[in-house]
Amino acid sequence: MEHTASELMTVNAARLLRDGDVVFVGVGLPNLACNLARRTHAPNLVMIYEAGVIGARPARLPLSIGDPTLVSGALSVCSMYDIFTLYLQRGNVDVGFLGGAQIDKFGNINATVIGPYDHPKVRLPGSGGSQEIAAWANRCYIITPHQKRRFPEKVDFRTSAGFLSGKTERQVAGVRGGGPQAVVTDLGILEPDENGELILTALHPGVAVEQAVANTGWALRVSDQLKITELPGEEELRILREELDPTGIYIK
Amino acid sequence: MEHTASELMTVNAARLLRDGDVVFVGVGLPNLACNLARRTHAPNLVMIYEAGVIGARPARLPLSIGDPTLVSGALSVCSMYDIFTLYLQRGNVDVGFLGGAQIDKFGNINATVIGPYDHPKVRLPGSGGSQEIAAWANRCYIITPHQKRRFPEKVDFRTSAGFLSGKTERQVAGVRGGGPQAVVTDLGILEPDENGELILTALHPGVAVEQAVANTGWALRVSDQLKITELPGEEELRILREELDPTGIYIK
Amino acid sequence: MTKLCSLAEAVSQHVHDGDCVYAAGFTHLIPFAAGHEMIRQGRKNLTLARATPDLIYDQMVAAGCARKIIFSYMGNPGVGSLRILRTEVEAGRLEVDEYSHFGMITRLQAGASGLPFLPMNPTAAVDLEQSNPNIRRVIDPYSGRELIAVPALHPDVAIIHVQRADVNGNAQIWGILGEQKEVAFAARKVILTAEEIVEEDVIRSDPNRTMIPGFIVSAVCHVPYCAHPSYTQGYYDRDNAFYLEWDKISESPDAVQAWLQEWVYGVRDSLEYWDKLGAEVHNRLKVNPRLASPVNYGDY
Amino acid sequence: MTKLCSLAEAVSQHVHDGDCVYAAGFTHLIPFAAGHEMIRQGRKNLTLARATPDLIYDQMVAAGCARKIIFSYMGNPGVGSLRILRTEVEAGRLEVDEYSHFGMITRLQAGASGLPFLPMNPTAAVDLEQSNPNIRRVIDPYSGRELIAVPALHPDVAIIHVQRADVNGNAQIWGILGEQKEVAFAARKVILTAEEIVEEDVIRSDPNRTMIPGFIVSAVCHVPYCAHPSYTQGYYDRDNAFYLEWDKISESPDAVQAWLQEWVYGVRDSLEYWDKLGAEVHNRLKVNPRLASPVNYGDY
Repeated sequence: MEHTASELMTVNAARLLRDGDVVFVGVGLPNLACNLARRTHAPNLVMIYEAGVIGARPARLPLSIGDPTLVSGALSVCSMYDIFTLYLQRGNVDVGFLGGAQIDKFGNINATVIGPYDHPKVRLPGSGGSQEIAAWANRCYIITPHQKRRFPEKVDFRTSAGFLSGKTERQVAGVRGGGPQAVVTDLGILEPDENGELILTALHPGVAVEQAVANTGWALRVSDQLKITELPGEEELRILREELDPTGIYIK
Repeated sequence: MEHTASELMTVNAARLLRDGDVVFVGVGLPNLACNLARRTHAPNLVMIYEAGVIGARPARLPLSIGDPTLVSGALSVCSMYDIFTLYLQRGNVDVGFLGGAQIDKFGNINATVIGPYDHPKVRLPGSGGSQEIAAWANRCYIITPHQKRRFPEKVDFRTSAGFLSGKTERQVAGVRGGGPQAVVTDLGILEPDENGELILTALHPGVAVEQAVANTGWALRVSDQLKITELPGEEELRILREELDPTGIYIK
Repeated sequence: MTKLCSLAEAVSQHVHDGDCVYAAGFTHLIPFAAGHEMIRQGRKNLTLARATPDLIYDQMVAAGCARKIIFSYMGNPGVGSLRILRTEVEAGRLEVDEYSHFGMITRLQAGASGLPFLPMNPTAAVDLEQSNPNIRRVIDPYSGRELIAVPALHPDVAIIHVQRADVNGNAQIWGILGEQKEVAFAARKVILTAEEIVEEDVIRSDPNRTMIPGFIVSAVCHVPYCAHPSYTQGYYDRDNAFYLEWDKISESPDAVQAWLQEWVYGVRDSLEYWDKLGAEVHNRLKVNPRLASPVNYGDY
Repeated sequence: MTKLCSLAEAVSQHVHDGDCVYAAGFTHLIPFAAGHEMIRQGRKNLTLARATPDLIYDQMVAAGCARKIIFSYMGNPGVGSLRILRTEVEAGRLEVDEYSHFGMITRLQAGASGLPFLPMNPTAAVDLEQSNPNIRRVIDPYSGRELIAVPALHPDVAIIHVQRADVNGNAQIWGILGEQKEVAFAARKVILTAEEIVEEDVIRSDPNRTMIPGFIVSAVCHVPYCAHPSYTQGYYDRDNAFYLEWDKISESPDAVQAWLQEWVYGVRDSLEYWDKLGAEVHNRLKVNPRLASPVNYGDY
C-alpha cells in the first residue's frame, strides 16, 4: 500500500510504544502515533497532556493539546502544577515526545532561537513543556523529517537536553530520565550509541544509507546491525486514514 | 442575666471580630465565638478551618474541626496544603484563634511539652496548625481560663511565637502577622503593650484587679486606661444557649 | 457586598498603564473579551504574562498595549507561530522574560503560596538559565545538591474566566484548570469574568468545585462567550477555524489592523462581538450536554 | 488489569514489618478497617505517619504494631489526649518525629512532587526546629533570607479511603481532602479502599473529581464503612460518641485490650465489625442526601 512520509513516521513511532506506557503526548504526529498504538498493540496506553489531562480518550483529532475533547471522558484532570510535579517530576511518565527546529548529534534540541538569544535571527516558540519532559520522562522519542538543517552537529541553543556532549555528561548531571531513545524520520531511525551519539540503526524500505548521511549535518555513523523497518500495515493505515485523521490534516 | 465563665469568654471574644474578617477557626469556644459574631454584628465573617474548609455554615455544633457539617453548604473545600499556603502563608487570613497549656508574658504559647522535649513530664498534643497561625494571621486571639499555671513568666517550649522576648524581636524575625492582640479570660482581657508584654486592659464586671494579678504567673501590669467589659447581652446568651450549644457541651 | 460590574468598569477601575497583567487559562477559558476591552480602553506599557501568550496577547501587542512579555511557549497551539509577537521580539521592540512551562507555573505557585521562590529539579538544559538572571540555583540542605529556583510572580491584575460564579466572586471551574487558581492567589487583584452568575446556593452545593473564594476577588463581570475563540468547557467549543485564520491574518500588519478595527474597536462589547460572529459560527461552536455523575454531600 | 482484592490480601501483600505506613485522611475518610487488619495480621515495628494520629494509631500502638510515630497533632480532636500514644511517648517507648501541620503536609507535598525538600516561611517559633534535625534552613537565592526546609516524606505504603473508585484504582473524593492526593503520590505503594466500586464510565463522567489515577495504585479493596468511627462524606456520619467513649476506654490498659479483643481480633473483617455495631449505631450515623448541582462537560 502507498503511504505518505507522515504516515511512515507515525506508524514507526507508534511501534515504539509499549502496552501500559504512560505517555506525555504532544499534538500532531505524536498524538496520532499514541492513538494508533492504543488501537493496535497497546490498548492500555495512558495518554497525558501538559494541560493537565490524564487518560484522555479524544473522540476527534484535537488541533491543540488543550482541546475540550481531551477532557470529556478523560480519567482525571488536574492543574498544570500538578501535571509537572506529581506526574512528570515525580517520575510517573514513561514516555515523552519531543520536537524542535534543530536536533543535534547527541539528541539535544533547540526550540528557542536561531542565532543569539538576545538578538535572534529567528525567534521560535520556546520550551513549553519540553525542557522537563526531556529531563524526566523515562524514554523520549523525536519525530521529524530528515533534513540537514534540522540535524546540525550542535544546536544554537539547548532548549532541552539530550545527552549533552556525551552520555556520561547526562549521567553526571543527575537527571532522572533516560534521554532520547530514538529519532524517527522519514528515512529511518536514529538511536543513541553507548556514548549517546545518534547513529543510524534502521532504514525504511527502499531508502539508501547515503540518503540518510547526506541529509544529516554531522558525520552520521551507521550501526553494524542496521535494520530495515517493516512497511506500514494495511490495518495501521486504515486506522490512521479512516479513524484518526479522516480529513488528512497531519498525514498528508 | 446569669452567665457561665465560658459564656463570658465567648461573648467577649466574639466582640473582637469585625464584619468581613476571614477567621481561621478552632473547635470549642473559638467556634462558638465566630458563630455568635456571624449571627450578630459580623454577618459577613468568613470561617476557615485547617481541614481545608472555607466559608463553612455548620448546621450543628461540630465536635472536631473536620466534621462533615462544616463541608455541606460551605463555599469551598481545598487540600490542607492549599489552606496553609494559599490562605494562611499568603496572608489571606485576618484572624487566628490560639490555645495551649501555657501562655507567657509575651504571648508565646506552649502546646507541646511540660518538661524537657526529649523526656517530657507531660506530652501535649503539639502544634497542629498553631505555629503558622500565630506567625501569619494578621491578628491572633487567645481564649483561656485565668489560672496561674496557665500563665507562667516563660513557657517551657515555644510551640508558637507571640512577641518572643519583646515586640522588636518579633519584628526582626520578619513574620508577617501582627501577633496576639488579646487574651480573653474569665477575669478580663490582656493586651500587648508597646513592647509586646501582656498587660491587663479590661476586667469583667465584678472582678477585682487583685484577682487577675494573683492568677497570673508574672508581675501583671495594669493599663492606666483599664476598662470594664459590658456584660453578655440577653440576645448573645440566647443565641449561644438556644442556637449554638443547646446541649451545653462548651458553655456549661 | 456584590462585586458585580461591567467588564468595561472593571478594566477601567483595576487595570492601569504599566501594570503586569495575567489573563489566565491554558487553551481553555482565555478571557479574550477582557483583552479586547483593554485594547479599546487604550492601555499602554503593560507587562503581559501568560504561559502561552496565544492570540490574545498577539492581538494586544498588535494594538500597542505592551512593553514586555513573560511566557513559556510563544506559539499558536497546533498551528505555528504567533507572528506579531515573533516579529516584535526579533526586532527587539518587546522585552522578554522567558521560562519553561514548569518554570512559569512554579513562579505562580510560589506567588500564590506567599513564598519568595520555589525549587525545581535540574534538567541539564542550562542555556535558558544562563540567558535569564531570574533563574537561579538553591542548595538542597539535605543532599547539598543544587536545584533550580524561580522567583514568585505577583501580577498586578489577574483576569480569570470561569463557568459560574456568585455575585461575591466565589467561582467554580471544570475542564482544564491550567494555572487559574495559582494566578488568582498570586495576583494583587482579581477580575473575574463568568459565563453565568448563579445563586450562592449553587456554589455551596458543591464546595469541592470552588477554585476561587470571593474574598480575593475585586470585580465580578457577567461575560457570556468571553473566551471566544478559546472555549468554555460545556458551554461552547474552541473555534479552531479562527486559530487557523489568524495565522493568515497576522501575515499582514494591515490585515491585523483592519481586523482590530472591525472586531475590537468596531464593537461595543463582547455581546456585540458574539452577535457579529453570526448564526453559522454559533451553530458550529454549539455543544451537546454530557453531564457529570451525581455526587452526594449528605445533609449533616 | 483489575487490582481488586480483599483488604486482608492487600495488607498481607503490601504492608511489611518495619514499613513506614501512612493511613491518610484528616478527620475524614480515616481507613480504620485497614488499621484493624494490620493489627489482626500482627504487623510489628511500623513507623506510623499521620498529621493527626487519631484513634487509629492509638489503637495500633496499643496493639504493639509501631516503633515510631511521625505526626503534627497528637490529640483526640475536640476531646483531649490520645492517652496511649501520650503514655508511650512519655515513657520513651515510642520514637517521635514531629512537625507542625504545615511542616508535615509540606513533607508530603515535596515527596509527591519528586523534590528533595520544600521551603516554608519562618514562624519565629524555633523550639521544634531545634529539637528535630530534620527541620533545616535554606537560603532564598533572591533576598538572601533564611527560610525553613523540611525533607520529602516517602511512606512505603499509603492507605487511602475514597468514596468511589473503579477496579483499576482511578478514585474520586469529595468533602475534606486533607492530604490524600499528596500521600498517594509521595508513597511507594498505594492501597485504595473504597465505599463503592463503580464502572470506569462513572469516573470518566467527571474527570475533575478524580484525585488518584489508577496507575499509581497497587491494590483496590471494596470496604464499605471502612472509616468508622471516622466518616465518609455523603455516606455516613462521624461517630462522635465513639470518639468520646474512647477517651474513657483508653484510661485503662485492660479496657483497651478488651476492646481490641472484642472489636478487632474478635471479628473477621470490617463487614462483621459494622454488623456488630448494630442497628442503633447504623441509624444514628445515617445521612440524608444533599446533592451537588449538575455540571455539564459537553459532548465534544
